[in-house]
Amino acid sequence: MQLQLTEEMQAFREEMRTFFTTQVPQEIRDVVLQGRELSRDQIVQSMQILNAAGLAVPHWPSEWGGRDWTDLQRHLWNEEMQAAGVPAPLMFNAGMIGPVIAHFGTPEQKQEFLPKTANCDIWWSQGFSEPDAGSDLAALRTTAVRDGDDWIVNGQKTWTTLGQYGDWIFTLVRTNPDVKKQAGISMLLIDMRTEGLEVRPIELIDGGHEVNEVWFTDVRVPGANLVGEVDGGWTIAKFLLGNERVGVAPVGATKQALARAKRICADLIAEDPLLRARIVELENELLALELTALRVVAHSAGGEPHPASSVLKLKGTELQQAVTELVVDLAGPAAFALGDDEASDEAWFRRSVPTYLNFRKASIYGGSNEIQRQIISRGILGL
Amino acid sequence: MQLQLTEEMQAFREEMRTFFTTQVPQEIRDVVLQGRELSRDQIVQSMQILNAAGLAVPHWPSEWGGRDWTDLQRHLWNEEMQAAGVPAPLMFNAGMIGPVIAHFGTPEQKQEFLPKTANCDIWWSQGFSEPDAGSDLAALRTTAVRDGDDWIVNGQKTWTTLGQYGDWIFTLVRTNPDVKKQAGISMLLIDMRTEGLEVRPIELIDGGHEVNEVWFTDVRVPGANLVGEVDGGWTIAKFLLGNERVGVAPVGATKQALARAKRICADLIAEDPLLRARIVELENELLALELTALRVVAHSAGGEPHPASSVLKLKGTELQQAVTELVVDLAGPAAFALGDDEASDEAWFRRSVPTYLNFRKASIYGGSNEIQRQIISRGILGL
Amino acid sequence: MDFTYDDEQGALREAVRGLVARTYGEYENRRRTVASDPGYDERLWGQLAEMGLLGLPFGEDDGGSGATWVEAAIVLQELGRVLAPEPYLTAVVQAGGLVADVGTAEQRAELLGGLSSGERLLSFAHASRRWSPSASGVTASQDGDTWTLQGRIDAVPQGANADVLIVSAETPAGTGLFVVPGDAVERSGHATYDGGRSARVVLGGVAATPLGDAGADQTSAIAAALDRTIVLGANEALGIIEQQLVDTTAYLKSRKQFGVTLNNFQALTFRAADMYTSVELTHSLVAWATMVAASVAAGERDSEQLSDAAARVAVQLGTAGRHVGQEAIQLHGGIAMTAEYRVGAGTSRLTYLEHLAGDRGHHLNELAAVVADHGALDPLAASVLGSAPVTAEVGS
Amino acid sequence: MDFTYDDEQGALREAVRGLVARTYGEYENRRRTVASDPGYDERLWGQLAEMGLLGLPFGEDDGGSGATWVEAAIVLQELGRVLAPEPYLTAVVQAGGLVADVGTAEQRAELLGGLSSGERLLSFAHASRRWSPSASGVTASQDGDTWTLQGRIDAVPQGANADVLIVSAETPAGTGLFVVPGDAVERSGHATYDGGRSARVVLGGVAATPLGDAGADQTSAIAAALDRTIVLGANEALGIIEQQLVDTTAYLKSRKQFGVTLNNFQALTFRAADMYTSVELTHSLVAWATMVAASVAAGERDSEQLSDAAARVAVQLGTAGRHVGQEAIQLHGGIAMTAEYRVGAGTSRLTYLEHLAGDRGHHLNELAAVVADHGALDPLAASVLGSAPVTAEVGS
Repeated sequence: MQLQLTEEMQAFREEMRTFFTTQVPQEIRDVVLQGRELSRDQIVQSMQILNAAGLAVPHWPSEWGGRDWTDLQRHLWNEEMQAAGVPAPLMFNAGMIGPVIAHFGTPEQKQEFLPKTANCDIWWSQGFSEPDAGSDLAALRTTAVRDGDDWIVNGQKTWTTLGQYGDWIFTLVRTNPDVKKQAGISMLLIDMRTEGLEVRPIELIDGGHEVNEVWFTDVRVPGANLVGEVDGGWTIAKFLLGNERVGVAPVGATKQALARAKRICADLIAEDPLLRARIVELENELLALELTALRVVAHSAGGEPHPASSVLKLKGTELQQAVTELVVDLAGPAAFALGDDEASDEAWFRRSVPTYLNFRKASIYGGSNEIQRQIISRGILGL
Repeated sequence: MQLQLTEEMQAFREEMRTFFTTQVPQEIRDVVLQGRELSRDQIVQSMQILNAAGLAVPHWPSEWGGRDWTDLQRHLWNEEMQAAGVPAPLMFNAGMIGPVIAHFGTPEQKQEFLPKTANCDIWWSQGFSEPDAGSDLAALRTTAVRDGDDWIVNGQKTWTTLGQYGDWIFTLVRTNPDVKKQAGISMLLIDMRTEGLEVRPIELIDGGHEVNEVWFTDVRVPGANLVGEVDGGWTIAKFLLGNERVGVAPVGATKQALARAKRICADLIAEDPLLRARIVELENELLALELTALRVVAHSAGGEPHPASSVLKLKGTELQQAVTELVVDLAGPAAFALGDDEASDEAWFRRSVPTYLNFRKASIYGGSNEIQRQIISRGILGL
Repeated sequence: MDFTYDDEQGALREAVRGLVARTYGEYENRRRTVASDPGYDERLWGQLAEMGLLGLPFGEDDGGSGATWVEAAIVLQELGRVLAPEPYLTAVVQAGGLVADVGTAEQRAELLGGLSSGERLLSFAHASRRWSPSASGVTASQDGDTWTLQGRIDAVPQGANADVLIVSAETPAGTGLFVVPGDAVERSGHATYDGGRSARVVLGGVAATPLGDAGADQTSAIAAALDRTIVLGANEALGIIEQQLVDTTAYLKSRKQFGVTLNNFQALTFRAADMYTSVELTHSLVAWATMVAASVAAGERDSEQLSDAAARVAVQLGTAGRHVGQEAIQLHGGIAMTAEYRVGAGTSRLTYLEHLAGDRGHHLNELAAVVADHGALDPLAASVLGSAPVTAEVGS
Repeated sequence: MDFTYDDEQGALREAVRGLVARTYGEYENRRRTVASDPGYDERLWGQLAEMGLLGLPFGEDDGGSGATWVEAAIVLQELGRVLAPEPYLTAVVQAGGLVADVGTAEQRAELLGGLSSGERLLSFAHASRRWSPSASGVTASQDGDTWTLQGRIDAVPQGANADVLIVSAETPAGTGLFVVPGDAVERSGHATYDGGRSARVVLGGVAATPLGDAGADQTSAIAAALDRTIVLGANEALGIIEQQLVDTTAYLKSRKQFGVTLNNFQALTFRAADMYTSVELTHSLVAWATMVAASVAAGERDSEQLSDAAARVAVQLGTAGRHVGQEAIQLHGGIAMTAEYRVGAGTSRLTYLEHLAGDRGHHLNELAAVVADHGALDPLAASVLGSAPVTAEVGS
């Protein structure tokens, strides 16, 4: 057991911190730290800065820009990025389709897509969920039917996050309706400018436009855009969703949000013992979560993920939500007012409730917390 | 809507309060208020005082000592009894077998048992649960087989509360193994001095002896001791358990325990804002619960029980447990010391943890809180 | 003690329920209504006036209907159930209640008459530190019989649309209340997160008429108005959480995942059962507090009892409103995140109601400060705090 | 940063696990052992001594094994897992730790040597107000080189059986520590609710030898001993909740109700998943705090960091220990209420451990008092409180 980081890892952490706080523009990081909405350009600009320094896709295979880091290094990179307010590399690119293409793609697909994906020259969207296939993803009904070498896609996807910015969409489609539902699914890469593809906004309860429906009407997709085997999409989906869940706790950003709340509302907190106790409890739980993440990354080198990694998403989102709820209470009636200057504390108060409402999604999307409990009770406890 | 009690009900409440606080000996009530253990004699003495005044079995049919009270009157009677620290009339007698015999018994059974039951001349025990039939009561395996006019009973009951004091036991037995499990059950009244019946103590985690196993080895029971129809026991069990669950929230006693804790630990509470807030929350929840009980009793006159009555047991036991937990924290390290004088605050501190441990049963026995949630979700919400 | 409605109250409930269902039974109509100014349906507001509902708690001499806060609570529950954005709580309960308590007979007749008939929308413009009843940020100056107001109020409910503002301001005596025509001030309106409307109001030396006694300290009247806003607002919240439970239950019965409807998953149905428990406990406490408010208004009980009841309701609502509002979203899953679906809007409105006139933490601290002053609470006594049973003092 | 045991630590764990399983693998043996005095198995205590485990955290010069608090923590986890009633925490960690910190070389050799060899049982006799490190209730008087003690201590762990008491007492300098032979005092032992033993000790002017510097104020040493007791006690608690989760899981898989095993009820399995979450988070925090304790003992970090870590562990354990301990009983149902079954005894012992050296509420108040003094916590920095990332200060 060792409490300290090794000197090497201390230096690595310092290097990350220095890069993130000096090389990514302050105005972009302020948007993140203040909980405002990033523009498409800001996300792309930030990712390209990271990519130029080899920091956008460190977990990819090294020939495509990966760094062969240990899990601890990846953890430090991620935490420092969050702490500095640097927008994470676009998840759909860096965390989802990139690793999939690198693992399952043809040499041509890799050559064509991976560099552009790492550099955000292509903005990828995710076409998985459907109105009747959410947690039960395998129930999806969007179809792809062979037409010569091409596929003709019909159906509807939903919850497509930032689909309004998308250039391409990776899509799970049903290619065989006659077999067990998991066995008849394939993955297609689809250019979102193709005729018959339409993106329709979904307004969320915070008033924002963050997710979309994507409709496919006789959308023609070249056969070369199939990833992996025909009817082999479920394997790819599991690979992708597995990547999504391992070791991802949004600790750094939540810590920042809490520290920020303490600073802005110092006077109020100084007067109120119950608020202080609530903050202590949150800090303590965040500490336990961060230590769990560190325990997991130190332990999972080159093998199965540590079983405790399942708690990271579950507890991480709960704490994320608890901090947004705290901020609502700190803001109190100030949330009803109009904060004109977006960077002001007043505007931060005003955004408190939309942020709180928006983050209710955290325990629903990306494998709901009910799914997480099922993974723990079945997969770990064997119940 | 009316905030005040009617004058009549105010007078009734006052009458109850006066009776309980003047006619039941202080030394018995102190045992209850201090959370000590009542002796058999104290329970019997108290019940006989109530019975002499017509206050032991007010909900029974009037010809057997009932009072034809409204639910509100019964509520006030119960709450004032708890507030005064008067031991409740023995539940097995007053709440369980008495109403069963009055409803299902033969004229001879009524004549023989009801007066003695109301006056605690017979101490009844309950023989329902078995090691493999707890929440799933109908799975019981104790058998009764005909032998001439008699029944021969073999098997084992468990969780028989205060069975060490019992004179008679009302018992669910399997009389027909060949039908659906609910359809083959009968109820027998069994003299606990019968040969072949053995009561074995179960030590609980608080060190106390409160429950027992009851073993039956070829116990001969006269046919006249069958209640209701052969194989009709499940109907009786449902009737009995239904009585048990309606409108019973231990609010009064919990309020007293909390008020007592506030008084004894006033200095500590004065220093600690978090303890104060915790007490406010408990008081508030108890108030909401008491008001719910009042809403239910005001509404259920002469009909189905109000649906909200299901929350009374669920929330009532949670709050009961929460108050015992608070007392553990108030006692702190004082719970490790030896309080010699049972009536002293020191002894109350010492008892705090055994009481806390003992009350974990409250959410398990008498229809576990999981069963209550099922009643609500299925029976009320239709899920 | 009786929690049931009499026939007239039952009829009132049915009438309101029927009326608002015609406008907002389809949730899409509510969504459309809040999307454009003034953020509510003026036709429905007129219908509420015609039915005498806007004047419910006010005396007939003042142009009101002479009912009680219990009847106003019935209206609010029904408004809550359909998330009606009409400013009943802020205009009738808060601003109207203040005028009724403080105004001269003439002011009451004019303002409450206009409010009740639907001709005048009132709003309470109160700048203060976190729900304090004392004004801060607006100052009143007197010159002879003329009062002028200077300062800024950041969030006046329906402030850009209100015909009359009841403005609180610092005076030499403490906090005074003043009547100011809405169009006499500089105001910039905006939508609040719950779909309501708020405005920043800037008072640049505007002339104002004292509400009631000129120069009196109205702090306690404001405190009472805030307390009533909590209690009556809790009735609106109760309507919301009752409906969220209904919606969630219906969804669990109809939505399929993994080949079966969601009510086959016990972990979900037990959580619905816990929502039910929260709703029922809240129902009881809110009904009780509403009766306390009516009883205080009728002069049968001390105003301290209103303050205590409001604090208790705020604590309960802060717990139960979040529990139900958050679980309703979680048990629905993604669909509840969308603006098309009403569950999320309910949670948004609950959040507003919790923070309008004093939140859980604020009142928990207040109650904690006096928790040692009483024994066991007794809702059947003349005061819930006042009569600890004698047995609380025996036995040690 | 590394949470894994090295080979030696792993071997230690296996050795202890094997040893205690031979005595307490059958829970009935534990039940029998606590039923009669001294409440633990003296043979096992001797075996622990033979293996060098009673001297683990003490220097070899003092008769110890020269290991660290991390190794002592491994022992305690294994003791917790089987609910071994041996007084390792109070004798070795608490009393022994004090002697190691404060005693003269001679005292250390004698007392820690005797403790390590199993010949002398030590106990810390500390009368104070609710976990204060300052003594109250016992007074030390000096007459030349002779000190005498007067007063009463209500609950001395294993006080009736201990060979040597380390007694805290009020002195002119503050709080002093004294060595008193166990048989020199009046003591009446009794069982505590967790199956342990405690004694009331009355000091009627007994002669006592100062531990370490005569006349020095030892308040901070006592505070450190209490903090270490929390951290190491949390390791015992961790062993308990890990085992409770194992037992609960096994029970859900084997117990049938309504014709199927309980793991068919999703509401129950999800609660088991929540228990797992509590256990894993507690594991991480306890392991970290143990490393902090070892680091402070090695002089690598300030003693304030021990105090902070202990407070954080107390807060976590107060939540997770109750969550797991209560749910373990509830998910078992009635069987867990019986003394025959170990789950309930685990919950009882958890309750003891929570309240031994400072509970959740106590430490929550302490942490709350200083919560504004730091930015975000950073467990990778030289102090968890010391280095808020620079970004905490930008961006507003």
